[in-house]
Amino acid sequence: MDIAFSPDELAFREEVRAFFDEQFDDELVARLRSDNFKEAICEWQQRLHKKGWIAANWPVEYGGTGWSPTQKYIYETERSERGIPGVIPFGIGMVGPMIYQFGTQEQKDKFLPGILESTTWWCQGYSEPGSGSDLASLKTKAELDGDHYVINGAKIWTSYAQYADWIFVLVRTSNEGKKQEGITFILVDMKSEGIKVNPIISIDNEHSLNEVEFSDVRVPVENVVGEVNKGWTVAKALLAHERTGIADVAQSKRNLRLIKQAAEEEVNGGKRLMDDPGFQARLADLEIELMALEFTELRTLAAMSAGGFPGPESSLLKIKGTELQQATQELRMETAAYYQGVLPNDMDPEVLGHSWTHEAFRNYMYGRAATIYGGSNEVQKNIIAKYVLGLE
Amino acid sequence: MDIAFSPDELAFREEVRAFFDEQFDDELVARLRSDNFKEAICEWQQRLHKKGWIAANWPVEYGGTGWSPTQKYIYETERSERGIPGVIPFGIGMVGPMIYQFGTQEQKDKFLPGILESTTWWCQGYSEPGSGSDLASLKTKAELDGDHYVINGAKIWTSYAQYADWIFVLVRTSNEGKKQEGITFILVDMKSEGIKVNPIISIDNEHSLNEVEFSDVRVPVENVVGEVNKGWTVAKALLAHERTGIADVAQSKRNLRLIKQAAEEEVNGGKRLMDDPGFQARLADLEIELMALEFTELRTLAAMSAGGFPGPESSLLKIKGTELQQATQELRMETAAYYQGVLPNDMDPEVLGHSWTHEAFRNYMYGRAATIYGGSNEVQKNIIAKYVLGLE
Amino acid sequence: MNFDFSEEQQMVRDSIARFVQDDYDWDTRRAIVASDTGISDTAWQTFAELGWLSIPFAEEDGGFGGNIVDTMVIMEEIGKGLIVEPYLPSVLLFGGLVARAGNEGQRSTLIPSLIDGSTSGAFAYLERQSRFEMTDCLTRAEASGDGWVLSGEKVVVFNGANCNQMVVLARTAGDQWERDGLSLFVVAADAEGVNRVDYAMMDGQRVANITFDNVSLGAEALLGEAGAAMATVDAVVREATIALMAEAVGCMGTLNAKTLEYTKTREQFGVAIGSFQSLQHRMVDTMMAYEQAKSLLYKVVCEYKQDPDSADASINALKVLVDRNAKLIYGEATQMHGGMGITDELDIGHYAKRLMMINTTFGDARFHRAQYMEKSYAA
Amino acid sequence: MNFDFSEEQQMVRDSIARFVQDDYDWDTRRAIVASDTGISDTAWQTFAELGWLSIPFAEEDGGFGGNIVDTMVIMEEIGKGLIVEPYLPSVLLFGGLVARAGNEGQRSTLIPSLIDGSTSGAFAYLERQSRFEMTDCLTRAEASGDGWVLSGEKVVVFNGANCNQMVVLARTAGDQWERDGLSLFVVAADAEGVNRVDYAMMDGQRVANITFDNVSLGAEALLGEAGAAMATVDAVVREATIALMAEAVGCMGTLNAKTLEYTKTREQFGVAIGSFQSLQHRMVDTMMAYEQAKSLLYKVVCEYKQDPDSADASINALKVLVDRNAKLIYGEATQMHGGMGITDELDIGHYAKRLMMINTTFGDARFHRAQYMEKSYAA
Repeated sequence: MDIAFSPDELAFREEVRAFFDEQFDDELVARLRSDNFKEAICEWQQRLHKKGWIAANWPVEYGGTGWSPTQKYIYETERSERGIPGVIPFGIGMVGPMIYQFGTQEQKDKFLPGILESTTWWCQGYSEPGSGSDLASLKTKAELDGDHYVINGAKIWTSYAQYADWIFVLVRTSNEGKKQEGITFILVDMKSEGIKVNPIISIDNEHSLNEVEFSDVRVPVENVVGEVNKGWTVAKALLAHERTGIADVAQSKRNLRLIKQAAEEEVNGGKRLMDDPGFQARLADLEIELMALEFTELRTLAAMSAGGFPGPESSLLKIKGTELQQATQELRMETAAYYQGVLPNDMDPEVLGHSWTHEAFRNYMYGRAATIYGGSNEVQKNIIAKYVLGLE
Repeated sequence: MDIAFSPDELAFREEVRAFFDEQFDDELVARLRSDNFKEAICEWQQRLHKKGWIAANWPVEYGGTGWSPTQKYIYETERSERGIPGVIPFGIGMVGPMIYQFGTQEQKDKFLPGILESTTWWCQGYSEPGSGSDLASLKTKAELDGDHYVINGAKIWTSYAQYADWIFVLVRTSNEGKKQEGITFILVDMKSEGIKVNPIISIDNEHSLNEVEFSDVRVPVENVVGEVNKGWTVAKALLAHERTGIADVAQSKRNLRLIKQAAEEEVNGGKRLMDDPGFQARLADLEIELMALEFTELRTLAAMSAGGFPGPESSLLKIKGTELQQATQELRMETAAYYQGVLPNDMDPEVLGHSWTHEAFRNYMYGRAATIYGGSNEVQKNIIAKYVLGLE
Repeated sequence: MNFDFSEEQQMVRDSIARFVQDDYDWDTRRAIVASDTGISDTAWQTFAELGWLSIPFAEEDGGFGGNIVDTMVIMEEIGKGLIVEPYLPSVLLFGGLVARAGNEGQRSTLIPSLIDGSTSGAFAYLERQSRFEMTDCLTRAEASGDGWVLSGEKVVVFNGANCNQMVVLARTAGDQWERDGLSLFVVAADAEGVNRVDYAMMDGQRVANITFDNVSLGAEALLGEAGAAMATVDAVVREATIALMAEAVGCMGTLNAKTLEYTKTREQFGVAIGSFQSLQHRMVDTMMAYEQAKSLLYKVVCEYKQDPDSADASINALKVLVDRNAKLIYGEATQMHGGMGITDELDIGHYAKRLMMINTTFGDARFHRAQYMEKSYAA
Repeated sequence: MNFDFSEEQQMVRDSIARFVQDDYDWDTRRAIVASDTGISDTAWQTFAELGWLSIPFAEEDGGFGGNIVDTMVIMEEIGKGLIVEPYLPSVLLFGGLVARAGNEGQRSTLIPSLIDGSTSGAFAYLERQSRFEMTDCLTRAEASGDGWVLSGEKVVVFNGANCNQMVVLARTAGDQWERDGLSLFVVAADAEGVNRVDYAMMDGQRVANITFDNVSLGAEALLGEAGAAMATVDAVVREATIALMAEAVGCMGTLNAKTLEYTKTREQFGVAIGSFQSLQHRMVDTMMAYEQAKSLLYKVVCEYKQDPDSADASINALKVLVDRNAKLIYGEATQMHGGMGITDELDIGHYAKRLMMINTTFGDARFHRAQYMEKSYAA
């Protein structure tokens, strides 16, 4: 039982720090906040790729980093501490692993390079207007017509569909058997005729979500990943991948640090907020839960490195991690007092109040989705109850 | 919208205070704490009966007080504030109302006087070792043999069975139809042959609970209350009665007052516990919930006086009331620090630490049952979900 | 003891409810918030015509002479309908200050025009640094001839973007945080030296940061006694806080009702999600949270009615309880609506945002808990 | 980074688990607690024979030379088995004080007899008024000739009823609450002037209030330097607190396992109660609470192993988290067991009572949260 970093691991940490200090420069930060978000984030990912650090979870043979759990932990800690965005998940985190796990050699050759090089932007077609937690009830239909599938239906909550070159979609190819049977995982070019992207404005007044409509969209049969009608296997594997890292302890730690910084400046009746015992108590309770969660994550990482794979236990990280993210975001909002309510607009936030309150607002609002997506926390509890506790 | 007491109500409050001051004397208090609890509590109830105040919830025609909701509220507040025990519920609160609601004239004549005069001690035979929240699954069997029923089975969690002269029992008289059908409500003399009382020691190291075994116990058919096989109607009516008053806001208020008193004396490192902001915050949160619950209770009382009867809404009082009771008892235990753990014994508690810690211990331990009995809080939530929210 | 409403109160309640149903549906409200001013003059005129703007004012000022119960009834309905028009800042804050502290001339000039809707008022009390401490005031008014010269900045002024009159809290003596030496001034929004930066809050309110650059005020601008504003401010904010809590209770009740309805109709796994026991138990928790908040509101209103000065600790308590229970209720409402709960299109998220703003207005839960503790436990 | 146990640690763990299974079942434990002394000499002798009493002591003192991880392993198993014998007060507190502060003579006299089980030790530090403040000490030792005269009262001394030796914290200089001026003395339980009032705690422990009436002590009774006890006490209590938290984690894990098992077998409404979704979700919450407590324990142990002085804030944090999560776990265990959970016969309530005692030992959650806040946020 030991958590001391080895000399090699300490050296790795130095390398990560140096890389971030040099490559995540002010100019890039400014561009990430501008309208050119897509271009800027892709450029950042290309810098990571050049360094060989784009695919922490991939096997080395496909271009992964080959990092140990400790290295992943070090990398993520340093990244989040600096507020550096994570890799956009849809390519590297989601469809990539499905392609190298379930895809044909042709699919690997065709799609993996664009994912690694961040030249192809992917999005996810899972949920439907009628199917939320009950994913398997999906109705988007793909009918065989010669060597093409013809897709009709609609997907919803598709992040960044407006940027996407490709979408991976769960479609119904058969109505026979249980609802989980007859589902197929297929890759669709967003430029195909019949695709329409309808923006959804979320409660943060931003446009990142979309509905994607399919009207007689023709897709070649060779775009099916895995077996036809066996897409549920792929879907489940992807969800388990999605859950790892979702706890995002490092991000919550950063938020707590920023809260403390703000609370040292914020004053009420001449007294610093930071000196208010009620404020301190709430901060302490969050820090304490987070200290524990960090080690829960480390224990999971250690277990995985001992030959495991993200199992139902990752559901625990998802539930607790998102709960703490939201609690932290909430405290940050309250630290802003009245200014929490200022809607981000074109004016300099400093003119209106504080410089950091817009970030607090956006994080809080965007964070509301964290307990819903990737399998809602209720579904995660069902998974733990069934597969870990053995309750039926 | 007004809560001011009328002059009549203020006069009633004075009368209550004067009565308690005079009649709940020190000698009685000492006897209630002694081994002669049964005799002492019966004498107290007889004093109440003499005053005409024994049956606050009964109709006047059967000997009830005829009090308005406000009067009941005043009486209960004054009673609990002084730590005066409530009337033992099994006779006045439970079986009495069932007898005047569902019983024959002969049953009323035979049983009601002994209940009002506290000369008959009743106990309750509802739960069984195999049936907890699922009361209707009860198995204790009563078979007709001439003009007697012959009862076999066992009841559990029977409070004060060791004192009881009579027990009211739910028995199965038929196995046909739904499990709620075929249940009968019957009165049994505890002196009957074939009854055996097995003590259950609870976690407060006290003996108030029992298991009551029935082996070929013969009971005359005229002891059935209501219709044979229709006992479930009686059982449900009794449970609704049991829930009213169960919030016991006044008792929790008294506990908070005692906590504050103790916290003014308790010192840590030279600082009064009462001045600790963390302690104050917890106290404040409890007081605030309790302030609200008091008005929830008043709103319910007011609605009842406008012609209503305790409905599913009383489940809310039960849930929230018992939650707050337990939270208050817990805080009182923690106020006692190490002394919370001292097991009551024959020694003067003052010799061991504080005088009040034994009461804190007993209240806390006994209070664990409050969320379980009278229909567990889970069952209450099911009731509200179904009958108030309309969720099936 | 009774918790009944008078016939008049029931009529007012029903008439606002009918207005919301007929003339203020969700699409209408969305369009209003998206409009240039963010409020509807037509709606406001209706409020005036139906007499709602007159209710809190004394009969001698041309009002209806309503009491705190009337205000509660109105604000609860405003909460249910998520009405964005400035009843609180204009009628209760601006109007309340004028009614309490104004001399006959000020009252007779301003109150009738508030009641007929032609004056829209605001109360400028917050400053950049002040957080929840009203006495933390750096804006100053210096005596000058018969009148005053006002300088400083106020922020997040509710209805600041749309008001034509405002009451400004300014220091005429004393140092920052001092309770004595604060005064109230009536200032026209278009007075020379008044500059506004308008912006929107997450709940749809249009507010403003307002700078006063040597604004010349006549002697008649002073509202009440110089240096003694805080007694008036406390009294008005106390009543406005109760009103705000009534609005919160209205929001919470509607959120619960909408969520309950949704769980009965939304199907997952082939059944309504309201049939899942774990969700049922959580719906019971949100129902209890609402009932508890409503009960404590009733307690506060009854206490205030008997003696306004006696209700302060209970008001602190109510702010604490509403904060906690509102969070539970809007949290569960959002979660149970799934993705829909986080769209701008659906009303759920907007009720949540209004409740968040309410929770921070006039002091958040931590501020009020500390006040409660000070009042209840100080040695 | 690894969270693995050494082979020896696994062997110790397995051997205690086997002991509990074979020789310390629930009925045996009940009989022990109900016996005159409330502990089993036979069991204690087994602990000695199997070497468990020697593990924390240094090899030069005749011990096994174990570290904090070994102690954690032992205490977690003690928690699982609800073992009532005085490992914490005798081995870790009394033994820890002697091992840290004792000179060679004291160590060589006392430690071997602790290891072979013939000495049963206690640490008398609490006083009637002291609550959680160890320095709040009125018991005094006055220098007298070569030795000392000890007077005062200690309360709730763990293992006080059964110990034959104790270390007493007493003031040789300074005023109440002063950190300097406190000293440690080894006192035989049967020394003249030592009077004990024995009683039982709710978790089965036999404790004592002990008065010292001009007890004459030789010079050799002084443990460590006069007036400088607190550094030793802090170090020993720090390690004992981690040990206690390991015991708590053991209790919590077993409570969860027993409750889970019960929900799978107990039938209501024709099905196992574990099939109700609302209970399932609560079981997930208790599982998470256990895993979180275990994780934080691991963090503390790892930090302590690297540098004992660096772990204090994390230990405070662990006390806070264990308090909260233990309450959730024993609360749910009691509730889900229904009536059975509140009987003396079943083990569930006894795990709960042990956890309650653990939560109040060495300071409760409020005390430790305040310490954490002081360390982390003081300006």
